[in-house]
Amino acid sequence: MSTIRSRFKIQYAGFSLETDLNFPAEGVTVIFGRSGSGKTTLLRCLAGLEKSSAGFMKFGDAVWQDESKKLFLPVHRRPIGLVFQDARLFPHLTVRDNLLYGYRRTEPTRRQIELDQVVDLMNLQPLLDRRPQKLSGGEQQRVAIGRALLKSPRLLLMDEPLANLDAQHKQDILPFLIRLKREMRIPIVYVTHSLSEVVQLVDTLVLLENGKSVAAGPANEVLSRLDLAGKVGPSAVGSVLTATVAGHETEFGLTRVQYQDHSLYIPEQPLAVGSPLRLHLLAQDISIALGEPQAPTSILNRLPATVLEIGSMESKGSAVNLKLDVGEPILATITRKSLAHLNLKPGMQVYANVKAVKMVHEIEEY
Amino acid sequence: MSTIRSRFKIQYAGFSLETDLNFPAEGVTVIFGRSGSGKTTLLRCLAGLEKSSAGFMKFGDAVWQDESKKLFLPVHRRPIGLVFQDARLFPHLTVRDNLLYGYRRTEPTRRQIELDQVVDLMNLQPLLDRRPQKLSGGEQQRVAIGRALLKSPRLLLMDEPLANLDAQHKQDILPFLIRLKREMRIPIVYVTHSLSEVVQLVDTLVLLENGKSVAAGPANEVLSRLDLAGKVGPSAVGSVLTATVAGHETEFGLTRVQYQDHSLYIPEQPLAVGSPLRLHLLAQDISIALGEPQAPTSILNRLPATVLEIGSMESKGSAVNLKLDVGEPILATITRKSLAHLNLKPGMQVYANVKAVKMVHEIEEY
Amino acid sequence: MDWQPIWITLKLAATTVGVLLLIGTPVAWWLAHTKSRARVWVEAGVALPLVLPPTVLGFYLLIALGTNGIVGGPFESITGSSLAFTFSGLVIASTLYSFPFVVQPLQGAFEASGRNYLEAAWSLGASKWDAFISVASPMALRGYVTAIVLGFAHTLGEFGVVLMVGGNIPGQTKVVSIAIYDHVEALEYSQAHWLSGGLLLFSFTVLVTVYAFNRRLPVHLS
Amino acid sequence: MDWQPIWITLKLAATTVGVLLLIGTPVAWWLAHTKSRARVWVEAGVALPLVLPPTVLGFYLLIALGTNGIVGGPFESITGSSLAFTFSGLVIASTLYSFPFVVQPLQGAFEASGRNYLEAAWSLGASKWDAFISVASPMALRGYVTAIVLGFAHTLGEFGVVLMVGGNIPGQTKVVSIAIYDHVEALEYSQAHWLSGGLLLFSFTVLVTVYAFNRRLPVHLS
Amino acid sequence: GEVTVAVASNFLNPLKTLIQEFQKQSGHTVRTVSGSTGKLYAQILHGAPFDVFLSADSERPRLLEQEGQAVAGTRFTYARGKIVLWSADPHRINADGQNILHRKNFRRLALANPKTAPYGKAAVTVLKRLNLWTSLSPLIVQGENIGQTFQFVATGNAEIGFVALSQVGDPRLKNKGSRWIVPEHLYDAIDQDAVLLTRGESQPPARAFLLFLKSDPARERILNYGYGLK
Ligand SMILES: Nc1ncnc2c1ncn2[C@@H]1O[C@H](COP(=O)(O)OP(=O)(O)OP(=O)(O)O)[C@@H](O)[C@H]1O
Ligand SMILES: Nc1ncnc2c1ncn2[C@@H]1O[C@H](COP(=O)(O)OP(=O)(O)OP(=O)(O)O)[C@@H](O)[C@H]1O
Ligand SMILES: [Mg+2]
Ligand SMILES: [Mg+2]
Repeated sequence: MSTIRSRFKIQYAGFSLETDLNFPAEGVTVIFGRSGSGKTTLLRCLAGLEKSSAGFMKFGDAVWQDESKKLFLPVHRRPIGLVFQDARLFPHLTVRDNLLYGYRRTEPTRRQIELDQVVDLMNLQPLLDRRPQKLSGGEQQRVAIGRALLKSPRLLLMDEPLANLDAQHKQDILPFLIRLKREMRIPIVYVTHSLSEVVQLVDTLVLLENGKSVAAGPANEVLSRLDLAGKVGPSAVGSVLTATVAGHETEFGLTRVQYQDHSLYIPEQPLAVGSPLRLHLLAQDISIALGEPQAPTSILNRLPATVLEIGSMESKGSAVNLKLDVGEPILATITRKSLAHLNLKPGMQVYANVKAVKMVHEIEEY
Repeated sequence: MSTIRSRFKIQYAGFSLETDLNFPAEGVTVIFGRSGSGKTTLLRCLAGLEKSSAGFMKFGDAVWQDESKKLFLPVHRRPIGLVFQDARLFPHLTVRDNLLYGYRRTEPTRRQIELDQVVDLMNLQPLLDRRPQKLSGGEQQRVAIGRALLKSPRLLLMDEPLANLDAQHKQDILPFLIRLKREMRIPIVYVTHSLSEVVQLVDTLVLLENGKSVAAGPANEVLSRLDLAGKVGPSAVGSVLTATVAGHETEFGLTRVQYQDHSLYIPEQPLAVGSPLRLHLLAQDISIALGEPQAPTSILNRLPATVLEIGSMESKGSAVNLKLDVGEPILATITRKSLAHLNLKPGMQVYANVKAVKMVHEIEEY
Repeated sequence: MDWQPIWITLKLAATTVGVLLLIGTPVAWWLAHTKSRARVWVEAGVALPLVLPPTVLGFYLLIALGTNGIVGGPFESITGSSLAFTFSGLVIASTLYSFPFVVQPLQGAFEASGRNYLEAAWSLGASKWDAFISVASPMALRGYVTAIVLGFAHTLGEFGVVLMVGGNIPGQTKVVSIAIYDHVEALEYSQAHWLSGGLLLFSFTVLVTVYAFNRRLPVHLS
Repeated sequence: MDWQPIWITLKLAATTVGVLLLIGTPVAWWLAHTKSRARVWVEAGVALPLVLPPTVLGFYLLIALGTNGIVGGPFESITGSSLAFTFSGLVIASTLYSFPFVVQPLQGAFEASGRNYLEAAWSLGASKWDAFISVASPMALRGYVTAIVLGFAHTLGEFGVVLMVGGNIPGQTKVVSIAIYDHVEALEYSQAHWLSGGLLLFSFTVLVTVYAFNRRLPVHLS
Repeated sequence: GEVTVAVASNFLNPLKTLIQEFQKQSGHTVRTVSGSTGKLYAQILHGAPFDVFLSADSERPRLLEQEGQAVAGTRFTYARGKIVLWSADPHRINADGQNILHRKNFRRLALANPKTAPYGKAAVTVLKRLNLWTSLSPLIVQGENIGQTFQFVATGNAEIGFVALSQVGDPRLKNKGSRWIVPEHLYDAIDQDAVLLTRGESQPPARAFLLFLKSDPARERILNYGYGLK
């Protein structure tokens, strides 16, 4: 598999970035960390906007930077699309000309996307002839994303592109990012401080702390590491399962998927029966039962599971994380009182219940 | 009760704001709407940064603007604190001097908060001597909030102040905003596109659409209106219940509260037994069961409820909203399949199950 | 070496720059922020003194400031002393002539920093005046440096206007530029070279110092 | 009325502004973006021609550009024609003299727009040159307007240098400013008034037009 | 007492030596203000604080008299300008300077602006009387005043030029370059007049200075500087 290999070292007064990363040149790599942890700085290094003394970066087989050999591909020669944290729309151009700026600088044969498509997808029609400075914060950000896409980049670098967008616009844009990744097979490096925003997207996760990568790897693995649970925040701890489409219940707007021996329901997906598909389960959305419920409940999804490991009880607060085995390890967050009440121990057989509606935002097509 | 009365009319090419609002001059009023709906414009009108032709605004008994009488209190004479969507830190001042800018312009007798407090609360110590332009996006935003607070305003206006902050920093700052509101009794008008961010805070909710207020009133009422559910987004639909602290289970980090005849567990709160307290229940965190579970589960909270109303089935998608009566009306989101499966009808007796861990972020002290 | 012209020159340049800043700042501010339709007219008017040859401008100023002039006449009848051929007259003339060099950079700087930071200052309780002093001015510091440098240098080198209005009176209105000119005219080339060289060296030193200091200023708008 | 000086003046001003923009732009760009320590020296050097009285500057230029001068000598031996007393010589002299008025506003404009938008342009595939043309220049449009106005006006009004280097040759180097000056000296006041009035009116019209257009430009940085 | 003398630039250098002598004799101090005649004239009209005006022509003093800015009857010719064809090159001009004008083996001929400078006007007359005006006028470069004209020639930018004899008669330039002193019949006399200004009327030192200017030793010096006298 083709990868993006990079090594950077940047020194500021009071802050230093030192990373050595190797992540796949496909799918979405999320760089996650607290405010000030160096996410933007790392992204700028990848884009070629910061020259680090001992930098190295290789995209697939192409070496973009190797300071030991004095090699440095300048930004404009890198086939990247970059979305800045502040939108940086050109104030002297209309929205249309902003959008077309990179497009016009892309060889026609290399273009993979057209203005109309982007305008539709980003809902930009009413803005096309406006000036950027008269747009609202979220409108600006949508234009900035569109502008980067229209360059038909081979690598998309995005710095908190959705931070200023409302839930609805996020929901409008996310599927497009998913399609980008799937149809155009364009790898995305996505910086965010909010994992829940991208939990639908993430394949690889890099956790930054104080300029250092403290964890990096498949999102699945990183997210289900009990020791990191405290770092990613309650709304992100979770797991990724791979399942297959088993059928559709169109009357209810649901799709039935097969995971191991079990059927699960998720909101309807436009996928053929047999398609593979990934499910994101947030730890806090899973509840534990010791047996089958007698009375009917609204919870559709129930997986038999074995308790593998119980998280640290040291931390104060009411919650504790469990690692369960449902074929693969998944995480569940429950109260310590429930832990005591259910008297859970490693090795016990339990049921993990997941509300199907909660999977609306945690679903990703493959 | 003292209120903030306002009426504005602003006309831009392609957009017009027209609002007539009356909300309490205490607690947190959230102005919520999609990107481009006019939130920032409304906030600017309240601050006195936009002069609208037929504007009117009254804060408690003080008339700040009445264009019919040519009355307009200039921005700097209004006792407001304003946090801009872009931080707008003064580039020629250090972080410390930025923080102290408003403080120094506040009469000593009117000061309610000191630099040290704000520095502690916003975690700004390492930044004090830095220049704003070298701060990361989130760092800038924290300084901007601190700067506005240090003016000891009588009304705090915030434009998406947390959009650039990570979950941890949000969690650090939110309790402080709650304390602001409670201890300093300072009313806050808070603009956001993400209701879940402020669901802990909100007392009054104003829903903007296309420059018009489509709903305004106590958050409780607005949020539990079934017809608005589609507008506020799945992560915000919910309800607010008032309960009383009944006891603490410190060993589990839990507090037991009494709601009507029922006991509920929430993460431990530093409140005396008997204190009143509000609970936020998100509709999507509630599952429905027709009877008591036989097998023990990790769900601690269970409320008997009567189905009041079933939301529109027209919308496509898998989810449907129910209005339940648990003494007060609350909303629950379930799949349409579950609705059919459980054969729910108005008037049926059911149980509403709520995971306690899910209440961590939905709790607010009164 | 005759130090008097040097002293007078420095005094003139410093006074002129002072007056220019005092008058130029509000004008530049107004130009940067107004939406009035009068704006372009004022803007054009400010640049206008540049267009006339200095001697000709000086000639008209002489007429205006002289004993019978529309400015000089009333001034003389009130104060008893004339404006033409005095240091005050020189200051007025230089101010007019160097006006655009001060207004333009200031206006540019004020426009560049825009309204956003002012809004922030107002919201923090600063009156318009306070916000101007504590936010707009320091943010326009580089504009001020440019304005001062251009204004000062231009006044140093000024000649035609000064010669006409000032009358080249030793000890009163004879400035370095005229002194150099006189030396050249009088074929005293070596004195001219020395004086020119000195002026250049002095100016260069001042300029380098100013710019080096300016470099260290923390204000960059982006 | 003698139109020749007017025509020459306009030609001189236009050519000079053209040359100034051509040379001034890279210098201003370099000054705005370099971190080199040489910067302050260049910055000071740019402002230096301002300091000398025009006639004196003209005198030194005459020496430098003349048949035996360090510039004029080589030029003459290569091209066979001299620089002094020619239109080319005037352009060189005016360029030098008006240089700071073009560099300073451009530098200010380039500094104000900063690196951020350039980074955006690069990331969208624009080379440094392309980004300069398509982003930095249009964003600095107001700086360009100021530079052109100051440069043009200053050349119009230029006199001392032009007189010295140009030799006042009718049809070649006799510009309006000299013509007005001649009228004043020759006591032909009414001609002087007419010519000055015409120059002012023309310039004012041009300036108002330029500024009105400038006003309508969409570029504001904030 | 003190006296301020406004003097046409071409006479500044001779005046300086005259002043030294006058100050020694009388104990008065003299301040000089030099400039072009046109400029000084305009300034006097508008109230310049000058006591005595030494013009480069006779017309401006006459006009001042008419306009009441000068004391009637005090005007007299203090010097008569002579023009010389001069080159910085010691070999360019031989005894009969007309040759070079006829042969035209030069590229630039400098003279002062005939409109504003009396020496320029005289130079034009010379060319006209020699019937060279039409053929030479394309080669002419004009200095704004006689000082600038001199610089054109002194720097070699104009090979030859008509300048004031007083300029090349300056002791510091004695015998530099080559010259042809233009015969006086080829141009009308350049009478440089002095006049007492109304401001100096009540000032004895001003009158004393004018008297001194008429004295023999002063006239001698003026002649030495290359001026003629009436
Ligand atoms: N040019 C600079 N000079 C000095 N320090 C800098 C510079 N740029 C960034 N920093 C510092 O480096 C650290 C990392 O900054 P960076 O912008 O990469 O953070 P981030 O993770 O993107 O944060 P955020 O989520 O708030 O945007 C911060 O502490 C910041 O103050
Ligand atoms: N000065 C202006 N001139 C013209 N149109 C403007 C101006 N300011 C805002 N608008 C337009 O008014 C609308 C409302 O803008 P506003 O900034 O209030 O939106 P918002 O709700 O704050 O959006 P966001 O969440 O994206 O910040 C937008 O369509 C915007 O383009
Ligand atoms: Mg960042
Ligand atoms: Mg907004």
